[in-house]
Amino acid sequence: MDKHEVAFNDLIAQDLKIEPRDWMPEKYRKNLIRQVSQHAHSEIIGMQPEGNWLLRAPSLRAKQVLLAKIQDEAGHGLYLYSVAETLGISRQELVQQLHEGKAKYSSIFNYPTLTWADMGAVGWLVDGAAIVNQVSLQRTSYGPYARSMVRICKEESFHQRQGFEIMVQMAKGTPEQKEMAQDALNRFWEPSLMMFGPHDADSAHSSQSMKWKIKRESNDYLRQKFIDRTVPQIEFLGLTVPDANCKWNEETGHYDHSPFNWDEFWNVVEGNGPCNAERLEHHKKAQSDNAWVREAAYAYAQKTDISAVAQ
Amino acid sequence: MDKHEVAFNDLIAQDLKIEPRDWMPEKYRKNLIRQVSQHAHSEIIGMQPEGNWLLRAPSLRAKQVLLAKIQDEAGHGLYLYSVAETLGISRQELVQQLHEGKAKYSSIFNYPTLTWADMGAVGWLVDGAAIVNQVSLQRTSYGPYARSMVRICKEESFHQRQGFEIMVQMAKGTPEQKEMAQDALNRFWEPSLMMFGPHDADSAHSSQSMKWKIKRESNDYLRQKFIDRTVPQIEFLGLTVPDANCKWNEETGHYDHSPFNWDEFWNVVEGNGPCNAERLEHHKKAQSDNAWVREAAYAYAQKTDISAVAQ
Amino acid sequence: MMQIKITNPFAKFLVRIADSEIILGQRLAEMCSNAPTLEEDIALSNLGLDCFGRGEELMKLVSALENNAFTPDDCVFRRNEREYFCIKLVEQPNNDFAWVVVRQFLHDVYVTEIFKQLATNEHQELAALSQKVLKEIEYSKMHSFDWLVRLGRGTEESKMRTQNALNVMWKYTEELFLFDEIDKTYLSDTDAIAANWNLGVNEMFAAADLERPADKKRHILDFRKGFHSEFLGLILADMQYLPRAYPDAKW
Amino acid sequence: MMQIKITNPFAKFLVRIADSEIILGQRLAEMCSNAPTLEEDIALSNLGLDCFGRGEELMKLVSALENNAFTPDDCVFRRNEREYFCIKLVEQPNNDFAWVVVRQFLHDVYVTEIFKQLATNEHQELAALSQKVLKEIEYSKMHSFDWLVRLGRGTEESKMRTQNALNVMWKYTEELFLFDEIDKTYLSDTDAIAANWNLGVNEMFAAADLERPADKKRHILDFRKGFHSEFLGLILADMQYLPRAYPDAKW
Repeated sequence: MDKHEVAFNDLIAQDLKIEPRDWMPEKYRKNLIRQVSQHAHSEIIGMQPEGNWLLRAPSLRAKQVLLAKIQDEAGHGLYLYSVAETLGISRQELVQQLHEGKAKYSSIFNYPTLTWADMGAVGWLVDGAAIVNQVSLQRTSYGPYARSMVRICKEESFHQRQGFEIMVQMAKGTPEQKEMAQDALNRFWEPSLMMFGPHDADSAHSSQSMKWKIKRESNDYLRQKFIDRTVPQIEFLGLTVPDANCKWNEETGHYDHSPFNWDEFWNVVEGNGPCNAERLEHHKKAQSDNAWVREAAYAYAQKTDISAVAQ
Repeated sequence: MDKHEVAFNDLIAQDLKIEPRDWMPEKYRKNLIRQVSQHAHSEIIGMQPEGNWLLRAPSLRAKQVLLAKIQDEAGHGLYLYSVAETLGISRQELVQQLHEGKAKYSSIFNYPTLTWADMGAVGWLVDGAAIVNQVSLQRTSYGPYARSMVRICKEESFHQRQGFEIMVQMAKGTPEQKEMAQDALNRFWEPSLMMFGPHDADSAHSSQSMKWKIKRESNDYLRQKFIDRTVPQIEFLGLTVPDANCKWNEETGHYDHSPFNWDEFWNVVEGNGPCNAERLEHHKKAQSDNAWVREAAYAYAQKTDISAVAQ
Repeated sequence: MMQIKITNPFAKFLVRIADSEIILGQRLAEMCSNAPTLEEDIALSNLGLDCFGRGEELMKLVSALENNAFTPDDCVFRRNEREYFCIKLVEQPNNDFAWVVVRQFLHDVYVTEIFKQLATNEHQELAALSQKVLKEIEYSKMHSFDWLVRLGRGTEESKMRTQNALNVMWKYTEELFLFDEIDKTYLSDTDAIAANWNLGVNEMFAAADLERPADKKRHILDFRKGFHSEFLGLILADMQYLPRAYPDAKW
Repeated sequence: MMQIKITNPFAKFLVRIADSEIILGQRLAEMCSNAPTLEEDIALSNLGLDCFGRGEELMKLVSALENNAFTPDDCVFRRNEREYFCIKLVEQPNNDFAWVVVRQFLHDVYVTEIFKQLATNEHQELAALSQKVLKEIEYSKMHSFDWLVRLGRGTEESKMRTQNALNVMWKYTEELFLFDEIDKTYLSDTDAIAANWNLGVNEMFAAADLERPADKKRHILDFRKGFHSEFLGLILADMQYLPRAYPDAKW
């Protein structure tokens, strides 16, 4: 083990942060790029299912809250791309990996948003699940990523509250609204629990990531934490947990749950979900339709540089 | 005067039809091409203001009636293009003239359709005015055009009845519906009267066209006929004629009307109306977006021709 | 707010077909004044009119089976996204003309098989309607088949666009054959539907020199439970605007 | 059916501006996840949020002037095409990014002049709001100006697209200055608005090397009387769908 590696291991052992200038093992770097870029792409692709209801938001307030939320997601994406850039990869490369299907994003965004209540469910459950994960990542070993998590978590918990507010409004509203709220919960419950990833025993990257303190808590631990926090909220809403086996277990001190449909999970991860093709195509189209704008901006910058030199 | 011209004048004088195989003066041919192509383009561009409400038609019946009507207009356009083709000009040339702004279409289609009641007003007033004109053209001197008018008039009067039906439904409906009906009448009344063209004294092509019996009745005569027929229908609907001077005149035996806003008319004719640019752009876009389809069909036809020869 | 819940199993079965035809009609209506030629504009309007026509007839049967608790128009204009039961294939947009004909053909081959079996249904009216519909669909299928051959064997570009439309929309063909108990009650032989559909599309692939996309296991949420692509909600927003905005008006 | 008729002249004046901002906001919201870069996506969302924000504030004033007979949301979500009074410019679609920035700039220069005059209005709340809005618009105007320079002086293609967007949308600038009695009551100097607007756009034409389209006499039906392009109805169908479909619901 060379002295760099010793120093690196030492920093990790002492719970200190790895910074961009520090030496790091190539696998650590790659592992981080994979995770950060997946996180960044999730923010960006996540704009679409919510954007789907932006023009139909049913009040001025709802419209502004939703637009601000999606804007925050773009901001998070931007922030996270720049974290990835500190690891030596450009935004352009990252986007190319996304377009080529080499980089993933959170599979939940491949589900369609079918009613306005989904804007509630996405904020409450999807952002809620994300936060549980992200809070634990505030202690991740890579400095820029940890710091980005601190900032992002603040905004995300704001989003989650706003999502929950929509759920309250719907669940306490007209019978049709309550029906929509329950339906949204039914559709997003299991997929949001699967967001935490495979069970610990089946998680490919987990053990090395835990050793390097990129990851600070196990998938199952975080998932259980989220379930335990969310079930009482469902009860508060007067809605029904869409899992008959989800009951408080005195012995474990946790809520039980049914086994998940991992076939579905992997199927969607592999690109065969309801909206995978549409999400990617939307992103590609926005890029290609606007290629002429980026070219124009580049050409203009070139011209003005030249004239600056000429003066 | 050569023998051809004598024979031609003779046919006209005897109220017989000129047929494609017959000799005709170049100016007669040009005049007819102008008129028939303007008529054809009007059918085609006229599909757009109604198409604007097709996806929003408020009942299954309304949707089918409207779609069938627009389809008829496409059919009329097709028929009239083929009449023009008998005069030695291709559909492609005609469309090119339209796109270059050399050929006109009825100026009324440059007005937007702003509410569902406009579907009533367009059918009742615009098709109504067209019929009055077209009935007189059943006696036009060019045989193919005269025969096309017979067939087209039948369908148009059907359209007019359907338009009137919508007006009845709206005018006898809820207060909002009645308001929409009156508003549509207000907007389409004067433009539909101006559809008959300038007053006889100001009509550029009229006198020669009347001599050649291309045109059989004067603009003002036809306009008055339409007014006299339509005012009682407005009263039947319980709506108000949007012209305070429109009263029955015992002396003339006709309804009076206020002077028209010919400035507006010419302004719209010259391309400066509410939707001129949009209508033309829509037509061009449909052509250019689908160029690859026409190329494919052509390429396929070429290939299959060649293989037929090879066999 | 009128609540429209369809509970009769036969009505549930029929409304799936009715909804599919109406949404396809809506997509075809979008093509009005946007087709490659005037002749094709007229042809697409014909297909659209047929869709609305049979959609309405089927909706009358649905309405009757539900004791006329709602009219066919109520059923079309007052149900929300989750209460619609159309196949996702017909929701797909008119991205270009290839999408229009690919969607049409895949649909036509499918509903041919459905209506063939319904043509001998013991419900007399439905049987008679199905016999009439079969003639319409036969025309539509020939029309879209012809176009696919021309596009598939036309130019490089037309081939590429058509293959692309096929690749994208293929994903929505899987659910067509995931028949549930309701389907199996009213269709005499659901296995034959998949088999004949495969024969039909394979014939087209050969004739049009197009490649059959790979069949994969997918998870796209079954239309029979009211799961849709995000396109449906936007279609309904336009389609239902007036009856929703003026609930007391008659049209 | 709630009927929303605005009768107070001051409210009539304000609703024109409010409607314009909200419809422009809606168009900007359409760009969400469709901008040329992530940075621009964020910038356009900002502009959209500002539009909705000031639209809402103005609508509160309108509502108050009409004795709270309706809420700002009612006003936005329950008026039909003919009851809207936005300028037609903001209804124009996002055909490409040049349309977005051209529309924005022409709008920004116009409302700058409007809000400058309202910033000293005797209505305290309106004056304060206008002062705040002026800062937002200043940012927006710089942003669209910068883009126009980059597009006008970028590539052949960007110049062509931008000039085209200008040529098409220029048609909707004429009506901005056809002030009626209501405008003249609440604006201190309507002549100055046209004069300053012309200075502003001419400065942009020079900086961006774009050609000023010809001014013509036109007949495009005045927005002050609720005349619109056909785009507005389609915008409203989406925007109002939910409140129209569920009239008893609170959101």
